[in-house]
Amino acid sequence: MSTMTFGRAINAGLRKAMEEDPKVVLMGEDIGKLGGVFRITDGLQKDFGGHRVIDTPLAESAILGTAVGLAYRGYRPVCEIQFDGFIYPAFDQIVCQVAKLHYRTQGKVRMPITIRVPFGGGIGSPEHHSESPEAYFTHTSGLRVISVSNPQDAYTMIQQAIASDDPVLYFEPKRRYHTKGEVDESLDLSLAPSMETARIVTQGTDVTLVTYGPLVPTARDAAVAASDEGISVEVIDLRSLAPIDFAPIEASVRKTGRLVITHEAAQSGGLGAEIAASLTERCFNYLESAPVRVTGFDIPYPPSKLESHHLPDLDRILDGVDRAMGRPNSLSGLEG
Amino acid sequence: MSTMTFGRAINAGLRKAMEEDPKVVLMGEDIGKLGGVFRITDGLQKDFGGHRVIDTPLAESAILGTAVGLAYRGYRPVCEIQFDGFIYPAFDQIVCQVAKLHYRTQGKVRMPITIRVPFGGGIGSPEHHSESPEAYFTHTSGLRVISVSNPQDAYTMIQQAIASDDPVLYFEPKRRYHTKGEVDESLDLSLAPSMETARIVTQGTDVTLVTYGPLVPTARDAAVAASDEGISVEVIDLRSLAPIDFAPIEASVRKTGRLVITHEAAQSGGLGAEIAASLTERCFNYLESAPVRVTGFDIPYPPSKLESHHLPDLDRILDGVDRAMGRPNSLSGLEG
Amino acid sequence: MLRNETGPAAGSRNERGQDLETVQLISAAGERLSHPEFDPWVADVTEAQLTGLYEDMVVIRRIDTEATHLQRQGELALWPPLLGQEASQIGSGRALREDDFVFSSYRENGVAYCRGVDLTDIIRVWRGNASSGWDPFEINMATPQVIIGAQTLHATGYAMGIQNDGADSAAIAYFGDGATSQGDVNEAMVFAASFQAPVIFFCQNNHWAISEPVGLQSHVPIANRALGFGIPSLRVDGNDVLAVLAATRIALERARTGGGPTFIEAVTYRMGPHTTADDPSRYRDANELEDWAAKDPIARVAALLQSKGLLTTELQDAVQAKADAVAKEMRAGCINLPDPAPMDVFANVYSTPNSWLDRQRENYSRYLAGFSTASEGGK
Amino acid sequence: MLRNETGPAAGSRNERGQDLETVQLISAAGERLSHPEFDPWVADVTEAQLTGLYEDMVVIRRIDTEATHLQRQGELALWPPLLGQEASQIGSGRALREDDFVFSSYRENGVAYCRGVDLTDIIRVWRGNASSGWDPFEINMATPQVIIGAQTLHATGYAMGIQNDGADSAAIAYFGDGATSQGDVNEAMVFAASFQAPVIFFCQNNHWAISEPVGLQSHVPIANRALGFGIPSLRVDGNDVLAVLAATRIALERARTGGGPTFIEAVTYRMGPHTTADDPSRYRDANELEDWAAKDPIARVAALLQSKGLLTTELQDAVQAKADAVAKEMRAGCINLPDPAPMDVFANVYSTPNSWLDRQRENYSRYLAGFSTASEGGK
Ligand SMILES: Cc1ncc(C[n+]2csc(CCOP(=O)(O)OP(=O)(O)O)c2C)c(N)n1
Ligand SMILES: Cc1ncc(C[n+]2csc(CCOP(=O)(O)OP(=O)(O)O)c2C)c(N)n1
Ligand SMILES: [Mg+2]
Ligand SMILES: [Mg+2]
Repeated sequence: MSTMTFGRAINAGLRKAMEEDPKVVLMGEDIGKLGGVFRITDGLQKDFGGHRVIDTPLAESAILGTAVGLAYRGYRPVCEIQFDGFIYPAFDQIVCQVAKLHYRTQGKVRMPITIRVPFGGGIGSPEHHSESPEAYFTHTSGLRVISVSNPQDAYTMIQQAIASDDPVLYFEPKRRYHTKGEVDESLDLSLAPSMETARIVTQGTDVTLVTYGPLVPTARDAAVAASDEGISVEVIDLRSLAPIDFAPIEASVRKTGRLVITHEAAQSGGLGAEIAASLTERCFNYLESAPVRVTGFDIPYPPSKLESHHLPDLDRILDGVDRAMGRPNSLSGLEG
Repeated sequence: MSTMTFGRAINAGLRKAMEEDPKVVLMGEDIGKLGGVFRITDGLQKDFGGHRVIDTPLAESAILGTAVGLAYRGYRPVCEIQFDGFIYPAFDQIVCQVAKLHYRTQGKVRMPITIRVPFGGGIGSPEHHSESPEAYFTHTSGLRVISVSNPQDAYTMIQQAIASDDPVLYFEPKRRYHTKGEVDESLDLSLAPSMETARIVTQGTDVTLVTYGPLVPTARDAAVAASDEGISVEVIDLRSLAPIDFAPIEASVRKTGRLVITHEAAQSGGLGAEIAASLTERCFNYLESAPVRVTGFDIPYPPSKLESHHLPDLDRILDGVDRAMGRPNSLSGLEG
Repeated sequence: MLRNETGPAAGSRNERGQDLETVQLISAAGERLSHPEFDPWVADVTEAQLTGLYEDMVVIRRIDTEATHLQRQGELALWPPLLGQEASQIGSGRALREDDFVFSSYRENGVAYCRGVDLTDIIRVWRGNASSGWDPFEINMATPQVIIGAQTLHATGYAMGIQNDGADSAAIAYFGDGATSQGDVNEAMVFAASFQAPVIFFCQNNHWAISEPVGLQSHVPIANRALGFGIPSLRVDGNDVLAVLAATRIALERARTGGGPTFIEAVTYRMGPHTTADDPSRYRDANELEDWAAKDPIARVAALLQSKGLLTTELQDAVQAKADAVAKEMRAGCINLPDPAPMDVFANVYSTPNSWLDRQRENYSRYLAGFSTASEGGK
Repeated sequence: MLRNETGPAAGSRNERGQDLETVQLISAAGERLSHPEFDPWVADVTEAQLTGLYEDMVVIRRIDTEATHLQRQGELALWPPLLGQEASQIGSGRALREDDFVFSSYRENGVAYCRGVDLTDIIRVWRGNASSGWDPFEINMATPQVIIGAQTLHATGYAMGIQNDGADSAAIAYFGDGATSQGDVNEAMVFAASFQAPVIFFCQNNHWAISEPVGLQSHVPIANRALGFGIPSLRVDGNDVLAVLAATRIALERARTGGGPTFIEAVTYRMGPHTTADDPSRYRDANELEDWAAKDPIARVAALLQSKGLLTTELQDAVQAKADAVAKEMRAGCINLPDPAPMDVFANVYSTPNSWLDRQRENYSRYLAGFSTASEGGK
């Protein structure tokens, strides 16, 4: 066990994966000498060389497109997208190639590509630096999408993503990079919980609160605050966003009868809609109230002085919990 | 009133818009002499000239990116994307520029850009020619998304889209291009129902069936078939996919207590999830069963010999209706 | 005046593209022209090999015609003809080594033939049976790419892999004149140049991108494009199988010896429609077709063989027999292709189980089963 | 050997980029060099105007320094310095006419200054108050573009609009050396060349894209790139304000007279970090900085003015006073900027009402109101 930051844990996971498999190569803008703008790849080019930690020209479509070619050649590319908002130039290669090549070639060609995306807001950055584009990818068949919320998961799940023969989008909550936590680097990957499983963070009996990535700590805090008011909240960290591990959520909702989902991405068409719809399908007769979504608004990411009004925070989550509980002191209007 | 095909109706609507506003320009691949691969722009270059019906080089990002520049200059560009599956190279320009410029410039710059996308399957085409990418855009704040299901709407709504000061994605169900219908070309645009309103296609009392674009006729047929079995289905054509006109759906579901949604796009994260989640929020106490989704599977669009197994058809919609009704003869497994 | 004033600084020589000669080794009339730089690269081509190239071209034209017939007869949903581009495809395809890797568009069925593809595999996609026909690793050729230009990046990435492996093979990307306008193709050149990857950019300029003439994509020769990326470029008569063979060999040799990427523009012509769904009479002049018919890639090799006394009746019969046999085999393969099974729709989306899809598969399987069990027909 | 053999066909002259001279009108030491093609384009520059260019450069450097201080003092979240690029920005910015339209990246605050931007508007974005600072139509300059290269297409489209309107103005796109690798920038050149649009591609090659040296993007001069698209290209010393002015005027004249697009590479250097968040010591050599410090764009004009006896104490004082006043005005504007109102978060997403957003706005407004009414503090 060692204590390390979130960012350091990803770095350690990358290093481990590179040590164990010479076919693992990292690609991206500024990931070499600089170690990436967030220093996640710090020191790796120095230790593994420029042919394994590849500083690429400034072109995201090419990063993903050449990763496809490298995968054809037997490599396992790990592509860094510098910020969430810069993934769109690569969208075509991700959606039409990375996601579909295994299907297209009837399983002959595998695409073990990992796409690392620092995502989400809360760091006071200008436009395009705080987006939550995960729903575009969870709706794209052929991809797997995961997000991590703590250093231990960051460390193990980056390795699991790289080990996956399917392409994986790995969403890193950038505002948590400096959070510290215990990481067991000796953990046997095959014994670690699969990256496809959800995790119960806090047990509870009144409301199920589902989230992922940056809002997991916020949700945990909300559960503590709610317990002061006598509401017992069960917090679930999705970890895998596509596919979602519905079983534990289903079990939880059957117990609590109430569901709140929170994410930073815009509400309409966001992942919350899928979770609400799927859980309603699975637990309709157990639900005491409609699933509640506490999310970012349907707006472009706002200027940083306004971001606190866009991002769900503890109060807004508690408000959502109140809504789910049908509590009259709920501050916001009840839907419907 | 004249009878014309769906495709012809779009053509007539484009012509009308071009006649009325010299700032309307069409842009796209092969839209000039050829009139587009579906002949939707047939004859327009001949009549309006190459500067208003612009055959562009083969680059979708550039089509949208130069449209942005033209919009800055006061033009109202109408961009044709040749097939649904070719919109992704333009994704960055659509999501980061077209959708966000009005917000970014605090309302100073308008983006009256219409993006015409022939979409959906059922025409026996190879990969990338039958996709339903609408959910990517309905989740993108700053865009409006509409889809048309009959020649009259095709005619009026393309004009409304072009007249909109906001960017509009106009999804054309390509397998219906040859469907004929009555079109009133004398209709005053300002009197026609707004492109943002949903339309009740068939009234009914037992189940609300929501769809849009290519599946509207299928849903109508399903309602007829269901009525033979004594089930009264209310079919609603969304017309606007973002924002969705929830009021009439809400009213319908409060009446029927049951909701079925059908679309061709993959289920997970599709528009059906948003509709199910929103209606559950709005009508939880009126719902007799969980909203049912009848959709394409979570797969890349399959080879054409298999597309009938991917696309929802009359039988699968009826099966969904059965599920919503809780009928024991439902062929598929009940969720949950 | 402006143009003149800024002439030299603006690099007017390249602006007009006058530098790049279009290399020809066989004239349209079938004469063998000499070219000091290219000749050495085809000096080893024996008469038998020349005859082989001729046969190849006849065979792939026959494949193309047969497939077009199959489409007209309703056996294929669509077919993208290569008519007119035989020399470009055979000249380049035959230059490749087995361990080179091809990334092509939808039109390179002649290249696939060179790679030894199973004939039935060629038409699987166009019959609608599968999203692709063959195992890329069996013939070292990726299956056809439909997204214009995307494959150029794949080829570049593959070449970066070759380089990392220290191998001396090469990757080759085939694409059209229209594709050169796509960002991906230009980014591929940036990466290839930056990493000096052993990749060949093989552009078949067939003068059309569906209805758009090449002049809409570029008013200077397409071969010029690569120079601005620091990639050497060759421009050859794409209807001249020897010139194409030589150019591809030059580029391959450069790739194998650490010389980095090469761009080849093969100037040819799409004699047919874009696909069987297209109607070129809407947008192109019949005269243009006639002009190009006079430059037919097969006729000129036939004339060359004739001048060498090699175009015997036996040869012609043998070649025709081969072509017919191939066409027959393909037709039989096509017609006998069993339809895919309904549940195949779910296969191979992922390489390991996926809970979302598994659930949908189970439900759909139960749904389908319902039709057979509910035989009295609830519906 | 290979390279030689294919030399001429491969257009080796351009491959090596030897053709393109880097034009200089003022040496690093401040001598006025003569250049037959460029001289006429700055022959009308009076001594007063030269002094004006000097002042402009001093002022924008002062703006830049002030903004960097503001960032260090916590008044700005971030700042992208232009230090070292003053000549590129002033030389080009001052060449423009009011009705020309600028599409820039985040670094062209000097160009914005030339356009007459309100000083407070420059820092709105970097203080986090707004997604952009000014009304593009008031100064005919789009607000800064963060997505690398995207604005080159906007400029090209705008220029197509100018053309359609029959106007004689031009659009100019500013972008960096790193941007040239993006598909969008290359597609912009395709469109600009195809339509002969009156657009200028103004590339400030400041040698770095964050931590990546320009050699990673291209191993040939960036100015070469445009030639392959059929776009004439000029390469100038980007630290030489007169050379930049001349080049931009040449390009503008071409644009105004139907001559189509021009590419300008201004060879300059980013003397500071990429942004205030960057630490260049991690990736670049201090010697490089020193070399470039000797080529300072302001110092050389000062030397030139000196040699002409124009650099009087009065002038220096006046320029300094102006710079200080501008800096003061900007600082005051910055510090006094009121925070945006919470509900502004919903403003201007659409130009007409949107039911989804209206509902969210109402709910959030009620939610916020709850905090003030529920004063005893439910939570
Ligand atoms: C990204 C994308 N946009 C548009 C298309 C539609 N399309 C298919 S082929 C084609 C023309 C291609 O022309 P070219 O590159 O010259 O190749 P050719 O067909 O002549 O071999 C177009 C526009 C596509 N397949 N992909
Ligand atoms: C599409 C995209 N990818 C990545 C980035 C992150 N990024 C911001 S500036 C920059 C370097 C740009 O370099 P250059 O074009 O040379 O301009 P300079 O900063 O030197 O002015 C990068 C990679 C971005 N803003 N947009
Ligand atoms: Mg072509
Ligand atoms: Mg730079």
